[in-house]
Amino acid sequence: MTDLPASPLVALLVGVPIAFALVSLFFRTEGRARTGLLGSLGTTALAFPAILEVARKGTVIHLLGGWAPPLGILLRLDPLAAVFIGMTALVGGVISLYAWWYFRKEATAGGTSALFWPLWLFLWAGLNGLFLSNDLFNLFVTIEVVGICAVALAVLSGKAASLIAGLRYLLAAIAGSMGYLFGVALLYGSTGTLDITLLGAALTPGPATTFALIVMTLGLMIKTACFPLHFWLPPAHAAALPPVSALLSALVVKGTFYILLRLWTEVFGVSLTFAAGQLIGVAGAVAVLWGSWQALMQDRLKLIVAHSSVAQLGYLLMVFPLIVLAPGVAAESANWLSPAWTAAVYQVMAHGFAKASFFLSAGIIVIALGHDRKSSLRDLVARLPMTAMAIAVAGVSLIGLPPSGGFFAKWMLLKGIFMSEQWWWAPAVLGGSFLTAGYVFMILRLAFAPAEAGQPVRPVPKALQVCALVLAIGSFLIVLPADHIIQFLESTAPFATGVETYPEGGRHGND
Amino acid sequence: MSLWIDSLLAVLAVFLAVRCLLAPTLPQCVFLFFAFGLTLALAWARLGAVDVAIAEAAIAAGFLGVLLIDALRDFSRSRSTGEGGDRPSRVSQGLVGAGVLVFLVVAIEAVWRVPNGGGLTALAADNLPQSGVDHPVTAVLLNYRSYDTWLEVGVVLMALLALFATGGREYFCRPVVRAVDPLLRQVILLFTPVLFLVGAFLLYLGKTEPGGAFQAAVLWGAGGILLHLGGWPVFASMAPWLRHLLLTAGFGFFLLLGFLFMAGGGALFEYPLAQAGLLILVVETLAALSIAAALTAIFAYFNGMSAESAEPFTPASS
Amino acid sequence: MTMTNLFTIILLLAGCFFFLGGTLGLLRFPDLFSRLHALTKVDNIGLGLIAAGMAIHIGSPWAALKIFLIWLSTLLASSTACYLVAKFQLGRPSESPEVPAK
Amino acid sequence: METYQIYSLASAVIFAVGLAGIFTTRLFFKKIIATKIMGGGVFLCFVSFAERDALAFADPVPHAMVITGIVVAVSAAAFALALARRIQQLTGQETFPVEEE
Repeated sequence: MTDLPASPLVALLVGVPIAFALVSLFFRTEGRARTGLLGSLGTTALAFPAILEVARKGTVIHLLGGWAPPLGILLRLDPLAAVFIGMTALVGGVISLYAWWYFRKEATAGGTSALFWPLWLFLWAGLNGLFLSNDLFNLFVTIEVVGICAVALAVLSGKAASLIAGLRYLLAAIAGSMGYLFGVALLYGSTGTLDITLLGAALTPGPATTFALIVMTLGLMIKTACFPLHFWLPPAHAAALPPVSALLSALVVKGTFYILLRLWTEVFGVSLTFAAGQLIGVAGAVAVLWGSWQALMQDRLKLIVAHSSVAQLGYLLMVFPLIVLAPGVAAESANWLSPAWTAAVYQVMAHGFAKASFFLSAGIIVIALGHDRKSSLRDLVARLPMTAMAIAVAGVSLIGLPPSGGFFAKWMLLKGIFMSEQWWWAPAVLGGSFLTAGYVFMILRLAFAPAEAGQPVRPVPKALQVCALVLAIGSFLIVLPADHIIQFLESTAPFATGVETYPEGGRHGND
Repeated sequence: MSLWIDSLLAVLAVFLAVRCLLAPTLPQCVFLFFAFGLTLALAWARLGAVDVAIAEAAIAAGFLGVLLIDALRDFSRSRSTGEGGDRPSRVSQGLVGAGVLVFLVVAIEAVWRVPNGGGLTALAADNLPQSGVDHPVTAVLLNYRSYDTWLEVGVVLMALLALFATGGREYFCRPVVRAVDPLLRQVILLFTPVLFLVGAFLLYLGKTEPGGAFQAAVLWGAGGILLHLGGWPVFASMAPWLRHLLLTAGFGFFLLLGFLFMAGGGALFEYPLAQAGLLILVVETLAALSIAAALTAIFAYFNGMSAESAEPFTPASS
Repeated sequence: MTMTNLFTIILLLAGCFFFLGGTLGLLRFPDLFSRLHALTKVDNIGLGLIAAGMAIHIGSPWAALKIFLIWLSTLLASSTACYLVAKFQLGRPSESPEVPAK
Repeated sequence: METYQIYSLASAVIFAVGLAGIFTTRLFFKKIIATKIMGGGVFLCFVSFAERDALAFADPVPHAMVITGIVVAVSAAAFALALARRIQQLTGQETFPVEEE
């Protein structure tokens, strides 16, 4: 790992947003927003040379402090990390633009905007650091950075409901990271290293490894809001300010999912069993159905969208049973791995774009009508045509209708499911799509319905509507370079690799 | 004999943890938590982790303890945490109890049978001459794994911003200006320079012995907190640029230095060996200063949240 | 066993005895003021004796000076704290002395 | 039984106690303390392994990690406490509403 080409860009991805955040603190409200926006756009811009670097050289690394693992910390930018960083850059950049106009419009929240920008840049740096880190303890520090900043942003609206939801979120996050850290302690104790690559080679099966697998998986599942540990997500995401809801659901929960993916494929190979993968898959399938059903039952747009996040995250979990291979199946012969990984990556991207767009649209509706109850959606097509369009487009991607990114993700997931002959997951995928179609079409039906008389519509800046629409369209555009992205991802491990399990591994299994 | 002492300490820690969570009133809970923290500090001293013991006693038991006591002013109104709807139903308690019991059994088997990975002691010792310091823990914190330490200095600043977020705006609280006892003021005047001196001593000591930035930062922070309690507005009267400089100096300078050497062709946070000792001392000093400033500001905010504050702070919105 | 060792042991034991007494007082005394009395006076003597014992045990004058300073600052801190607690209690509007908890 | 094993066993128990504490109380204040107790267990686990791997000195890497961890955990706890206080001041609530649990 340490003989790979080094690149200073890797370190800049973390350093630059933090530098901007620190500089912004010296300004008052107006200057702070400017510096913050500048920092956001700078961070977005920085992602492109970084991705190009990976495209040219393959995986690049950065040895922090000049120390190689196991003593030092290694940052690794491989294609998978590059895709996550690129998604964060694009979605984050558009959300930043939206936030810029949002906070100018909502002038009452002057102090709020002054806190938004540094916290958002710190959060972004934490996310980039998380995607890059190859060190388990450093990952703990980055998830704490992300966790603290995310909750701080979530409570910015200052309403009692958001504070309560925020505290619930924070307590769940702290408990989750403590579970994760307990696993780190055991892994360090049993191998004397924290580096993901070295750990993967050194780990031996045993009760300590299995326990570490359980606590770390559970801890990260809490933080990713996986069913049945999703209780904190809907209230926290629904009660936050619109730009914050968007970045919480599009980006923050993906961070811990990414760690989970890395751990399962690169660290815990020795301890995993086929059944463990199936178990996670069941959690995912139930999340898809339960989350979508709950979304259908909600009365407020933001709650619908927040519950839909639980469901969409469920699809991500359904990748695990495909990646964790049955005993006797060699990774070389498992031709469904590529579709499965493609499904995971595309689901992350499609949900990132579509859900961010959805929350931004919800924010626009709240600005225009003062609330987000279902009735606010009436006659949306005439009142806010661009927002109605954004909701429709993003909704189509969430359902998974062609030719959206969501369709591509679900199609690949189904392909992987049938190729691996685990057909029992198919009903959940399809059922989830039908339920999603249910609430999206309900929203659209209302959008065309006539409005109740006497509801004044406050003007909404065009820029806000454009941001939401751009993200919605983005969830379609990501399909265009699909060939390139898949090729790019397949160029290095772990993409298209699976976790081989052995029958005797069952003795050490966790279930 | 020593095995007995260790067993006693371990049992005491578990006992205090249980009692703390079962305490009938919140003040009791806080004081048992103190005792738990100090027992842990003793355990760490027994395990040869003097740095950790100081950090635990100072930050986790000391600083957090102060915050907990301050928070009691809001929460102790409902004196009893007992029956009045606090506990979940008996059924769910039973389920939780069973679940935790299973968890406990698995956890004990795991830690009992953890293989011996050997740790990184030898590697850390071998590279000590290249680190610029002589104390291994300081070498890890400020050289081998300085990236973690850098982020951690940042986390304290983020926690302060997060605190501000709960009220919707940035706000450096003034002290509660009721008549401060003259004796208290005198004692604080006497203690503050001593604290700053001892902090500086610990910081300097960190190069060769247990001590260093975090321990120093807590002592300095304690100085700041005392001044605040004595009625001196440490932050509130400061020029905004100065307090932001104080708060960001550690995090920022750390990064600036990293960028500088990176521009020279090295990695982030890679120091040339000849200057490593000095650079580490400067970085540590600024980090300690910033952490101390953040701790003081966090305490001031907490203190100002209290309803009896002279200048009760009301959130911006809502 | 050398003479200094014996001294150390005697001083430490005496210190522990005073601490025990102070703690007993804290638990058994009926009201806040006498509890404070036990906590500050007796414990400070206990700490002083233990500090003296440790100073003799280490045997370096510098260490002894540091230990003495530690004791001194504890004395100052605890007497100030005691004074503040007592003053707060006196300043409380018309509350009869606390009834000892069972 | 080695010294470190006493403490690593205790660490597992303390972690479980903290975990149980989170579920058995509905008070914000106590839930926060329960997470701190969980953290104490985890840190004890790290430090016990450091003692096991001691040569001339104990393994400094876990020590450094625990110091970092303590500061991070205290920062998070301070934030949680501030949130809890603000909720108490705005609504008078000291526990999570029941129906949402």
